[in-house]
Amino acid sequence: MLRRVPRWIVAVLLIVVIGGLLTACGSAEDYPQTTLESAGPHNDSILGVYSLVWYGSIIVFFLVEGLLIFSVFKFRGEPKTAHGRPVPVHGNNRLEIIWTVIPAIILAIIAVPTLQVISELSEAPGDDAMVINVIGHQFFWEFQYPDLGVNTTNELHIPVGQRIDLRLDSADVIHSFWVPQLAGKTDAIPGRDNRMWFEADAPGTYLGQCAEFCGLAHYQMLMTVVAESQEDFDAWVAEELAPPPAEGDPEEGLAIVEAQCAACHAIEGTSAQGQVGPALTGFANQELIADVIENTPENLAAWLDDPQAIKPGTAMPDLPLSEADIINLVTYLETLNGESE
Amino acid sequence: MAANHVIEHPTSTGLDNRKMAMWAFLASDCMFFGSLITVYLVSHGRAMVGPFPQEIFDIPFTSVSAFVLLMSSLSMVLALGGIQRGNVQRFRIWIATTAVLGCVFLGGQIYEFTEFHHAGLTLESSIFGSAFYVLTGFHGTHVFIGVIWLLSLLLASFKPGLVIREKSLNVEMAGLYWHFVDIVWIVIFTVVYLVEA
Amino acid sequence: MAAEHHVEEHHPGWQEYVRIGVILAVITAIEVAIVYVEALESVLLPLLLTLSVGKFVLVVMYFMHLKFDHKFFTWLFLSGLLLAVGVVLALMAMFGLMT
Amino acid sequence: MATQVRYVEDSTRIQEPEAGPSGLWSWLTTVDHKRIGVLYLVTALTFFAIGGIEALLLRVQLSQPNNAFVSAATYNQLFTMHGTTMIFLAVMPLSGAFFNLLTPLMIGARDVAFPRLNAFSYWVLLFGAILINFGWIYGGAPDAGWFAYANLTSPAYSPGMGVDYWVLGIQVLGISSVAASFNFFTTIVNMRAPGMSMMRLPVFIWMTLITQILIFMAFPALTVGATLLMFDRWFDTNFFIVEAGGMPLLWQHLFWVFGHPEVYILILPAMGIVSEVLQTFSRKPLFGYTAIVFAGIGIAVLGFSVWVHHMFTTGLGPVPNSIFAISTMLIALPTGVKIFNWIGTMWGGALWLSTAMLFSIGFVAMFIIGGLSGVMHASPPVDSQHQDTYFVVAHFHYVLFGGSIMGLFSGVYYWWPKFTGKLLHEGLGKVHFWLMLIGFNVTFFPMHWLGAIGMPRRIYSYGDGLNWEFWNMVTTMGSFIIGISFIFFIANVFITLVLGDRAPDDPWDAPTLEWATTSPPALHNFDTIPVVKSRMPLWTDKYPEVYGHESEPGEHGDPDLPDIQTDEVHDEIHLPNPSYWPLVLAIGIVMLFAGFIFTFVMSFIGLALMFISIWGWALEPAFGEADHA
Repeated sequence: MLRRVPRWIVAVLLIVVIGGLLTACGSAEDYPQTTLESAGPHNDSILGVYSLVWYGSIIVFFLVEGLLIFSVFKFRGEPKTAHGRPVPVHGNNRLEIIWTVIPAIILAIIAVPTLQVISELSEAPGDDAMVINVIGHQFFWEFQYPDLGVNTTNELHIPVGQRIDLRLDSADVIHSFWVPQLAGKTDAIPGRDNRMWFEADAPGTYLGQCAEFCGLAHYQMLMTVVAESQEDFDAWVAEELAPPPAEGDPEEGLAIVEAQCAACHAIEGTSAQGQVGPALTGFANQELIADVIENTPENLAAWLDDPQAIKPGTAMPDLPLSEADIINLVTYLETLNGESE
Repeated sequence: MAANHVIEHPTSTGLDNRKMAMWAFLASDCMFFGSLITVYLVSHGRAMVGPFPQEIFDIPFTSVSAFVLLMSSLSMVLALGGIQRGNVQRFRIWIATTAVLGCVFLGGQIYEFTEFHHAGLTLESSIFGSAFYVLTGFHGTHVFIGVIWLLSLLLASFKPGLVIREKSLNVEMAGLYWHFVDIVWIVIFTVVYLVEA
Repeated sequence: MAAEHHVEEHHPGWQEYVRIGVILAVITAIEVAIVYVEALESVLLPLLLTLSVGKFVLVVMYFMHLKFDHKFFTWLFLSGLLLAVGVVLALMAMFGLMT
Repeated sequence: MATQVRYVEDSTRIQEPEAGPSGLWSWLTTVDHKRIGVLYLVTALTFFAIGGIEALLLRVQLSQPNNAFVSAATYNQLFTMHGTTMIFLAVMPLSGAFFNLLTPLMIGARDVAFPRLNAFSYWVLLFGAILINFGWIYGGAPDAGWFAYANLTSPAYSPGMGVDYWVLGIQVLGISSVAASFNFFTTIVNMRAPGMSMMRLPVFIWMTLITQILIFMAFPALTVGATLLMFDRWFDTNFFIVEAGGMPLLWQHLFWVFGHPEVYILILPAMGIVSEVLQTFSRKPLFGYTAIVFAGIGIAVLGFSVWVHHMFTTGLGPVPNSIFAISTMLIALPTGVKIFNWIGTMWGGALWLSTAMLFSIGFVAMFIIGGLSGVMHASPPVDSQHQDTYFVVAHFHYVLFGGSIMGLFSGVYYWWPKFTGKLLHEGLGKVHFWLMLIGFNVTFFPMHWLGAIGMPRRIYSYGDGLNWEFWNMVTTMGSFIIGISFIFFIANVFITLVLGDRAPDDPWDAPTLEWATTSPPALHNFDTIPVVKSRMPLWTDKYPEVYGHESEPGEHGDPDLPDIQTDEVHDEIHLPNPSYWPLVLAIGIVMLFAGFIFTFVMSFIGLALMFISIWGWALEPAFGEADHA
């Protein structure tokens, strides 16, 4: 008897148990993009409902699947009645009512906190929140700090404990802004002003990425949120606002390439492996930039500053690069003679 | 579907199969035009360049068009009444009238489109233009198909045995379609033209 | 098939059709007229909608014979119609046109 | 024991089927619902295999981080076409195969209401399927996702031809579905055998009826959306062009007004199949027939009021999100009612665990999981984390694969003997079932977890610092187990067609009308149109001592429809004539659409063909002269 039981219970149970165990140990250290660990009040609210439905589902799952499997095993085989057919039962109104009402009660239990959290999360973040404009581009994120005059790409710095008021927009197609540990996602839709807020409880680096399919290099539209103490944040702002250095730093340039150009370009020996634009491995040996102008440092700087002005219609986006960024980039790109380091 | 047979398969409900399918089609077409009207309503106000609706709609002219289409519905029931009483002559007169009124409506629409085009409203000029032409254009296409249907019936009535009293359902089907196209225009005339003016 | 052709072939005569036609024409005339009456501007929208619903119902009931036909057709058509109206209203609300 | 088929007394009669006309021409001009059903079945299974291969390629690409098994561009085409193929070319036509094969037989009719329209629907489907796949050969396959969100699909962001194929193909497929839906709707309402009142209809027929209504109510929204997109792409209109005031969100609304009912279009037929199979193999009438029927109606009605739950993250605001969250949760109630009634059907029964029954039980088991995860993201805050992640991918595969596909395979095993006259091998069938069930869970259960740890869908590749690689590898292996299970099915089909046992008329001791005729059924389905006196006509006949009281006239009947005596039924058999006009009309329509891509001359030829074939269609006699002489 027992030998016949397990086959498909085992299959289902094993998977459920393994899945359940893993759920229990899904720490943010192991899984930097996890939704199950919260780093701020926005995701705290979500996790309140999330854990309710999660555990509720697991309980209902075991009850209903258990009932199903039990009835399969109990009633399999030949009929045991005298007339050779199981007793025909057409239904039972009381049972029908019970199994409609009980789920209705369960749903009501889920609905109440759901509605609370919806209204909680839709409240405006208040006047003392820091406004940041988030602009989705194919295929990078632009962050503007209008009060500070700072623009960054793919890397968002925020002070810990400060509520951030995000204004989402898109320069081209629909993107979705998502940093799981901090908040659920909100779409960045062209021509539509969406807002959301979040706040980080503790310093740290939180990963996120575009969640709405936006084209060829959608998968590389990654971002990092760096939450830091107010002092560190102020220091970072000061650095961003500092005048451009006279001489570029190739290390800085490489960092910019890996953060901002990697979605589209590939350079051997670096993490940049994009396939959308031309590979830049031997860029310094190239005669022309974008097949139109001579490859000189001045031209390269002008190209990076405003590609459309040099080659209208080019797929190369106008990245929000500071002057310092451009100098660093030029310095780095001029070192690319085709030999990987 | 006009065929040489007069077999009426008995049905479970006693209702004719084709009529059943026709009403299902009309219910479905409600969703089609409902969606198109929605698109117009939510889009047209977002036009960034003119001409804007108030500037170019010519209410008296369109009212005449609407009136013509309305009257074609009347002539359509009269045509149906004719064939149901076995009066092919009367059927021919009224079905031809209906087709002519339909053509007048289409002519009006072509004139209106031309005028608007001269005023600078095109499919690509603004979202109002896109939504307006697509909505009224699809309605016009429905009218056009209807006119061809009516003319086909008229033509078929000269061949013996095709359009006869026993097969008045063939005419009734065309009628249901035609009236539906008319009521769609009743809605469009109000929510697109009159409300804007 | 037992109930075959129990649905009466009740069709209004041509006088009735013409009468409906005249009513439809009159309503259209009223619609166009009130657009130009400035005093009615505040109630124009509901007024126009009511009048066109009236026209709509007349055509469907009489010219399309729903009044005399099997109720099944009425329900079938009404389900499509109400669904369409529901979608129109819901989308207008969500695109902020109802405020 | 496992492979033994029980033959029931009285039903071992094996008749040689009368040979119908054969040859290619007879298939091209056929209007017989059974042959058209076979065409649907073969087409659907072929595209199921193609969609499956696409899925396997996707899984190989994702099996390890930073992989480059296919290019990003190919990957995007593959996932777009995997979704489109599975939904429009595999699951819907597979359901369509059952609508065709079964509807007339189960309601006791000789054919559908409009046999030529039926042939037309099939040819349009086939040509639409070819059109939408044509990009693989010429110009690039669609690559903007199966829901083709504007404005990524605008000419500026999708300049290639892929989206053109998609937008035209989808409209052509819509024509096919909607034409078929009018047909089956009319057939079920109007063509029932005497005594077959609405509340005596088999549940599969009820679900078919509801599905048809959903199809013809929901598809127009998609048609309008696709038309706007088409105009944007060819005639420079501004519907989704943001710079001119266009609204990408409008596309999402139109798409999901269609798209959510579409989910029920995909699942309700499978639910109907499962209801039939559970009843037959529990050897016990369906528990709560009325509740199951009304739950189906409830699902259909509510299905139109939940579309915004696909758009919870688009920032519509708290009010729409709250309203649509509640309506979405409400759908769980009728769905739950169905699940409990299925369990109630098995309770106290005598379960015969045939392959078909196993697939149906598998359906219920897997659908419970899909339903529960569905309730989870009915809550917008939870959805804001789940949306566009692998959690959602897991969810809808539990509904559409663990649900629809399992249910449809259950139907294949159940009705196969009826239509081929051959029994599928039970042993191979059970291997198919267990491999598929295990492979399915190994593939899709881990996806819940992958979504929870932040893996978005539709990504070509991922880095290695995220710890996604292990479960992706497991998932990929699972997908190959599913692939292998399908090979067992194909082998089963070919082996049994050649070597298999002849099927008796009623191998499963089933209660519904289709088992009252021969296997395969004669061209005219029934020698005498049956008179139906209960919901389980074969059982009440065979086991009067158990079900005798069921056939009391009027007990479950529609008061309008008293039982009719057999002698009133005249069996003058009118069979529809074969016709080539459906095929020509279908060619015309597809040329009209394809002309947008290739050359407008093609469109004009298509229009001309359409015009001619509609005339030819209208003037040709639908029924043979000899028949009503």
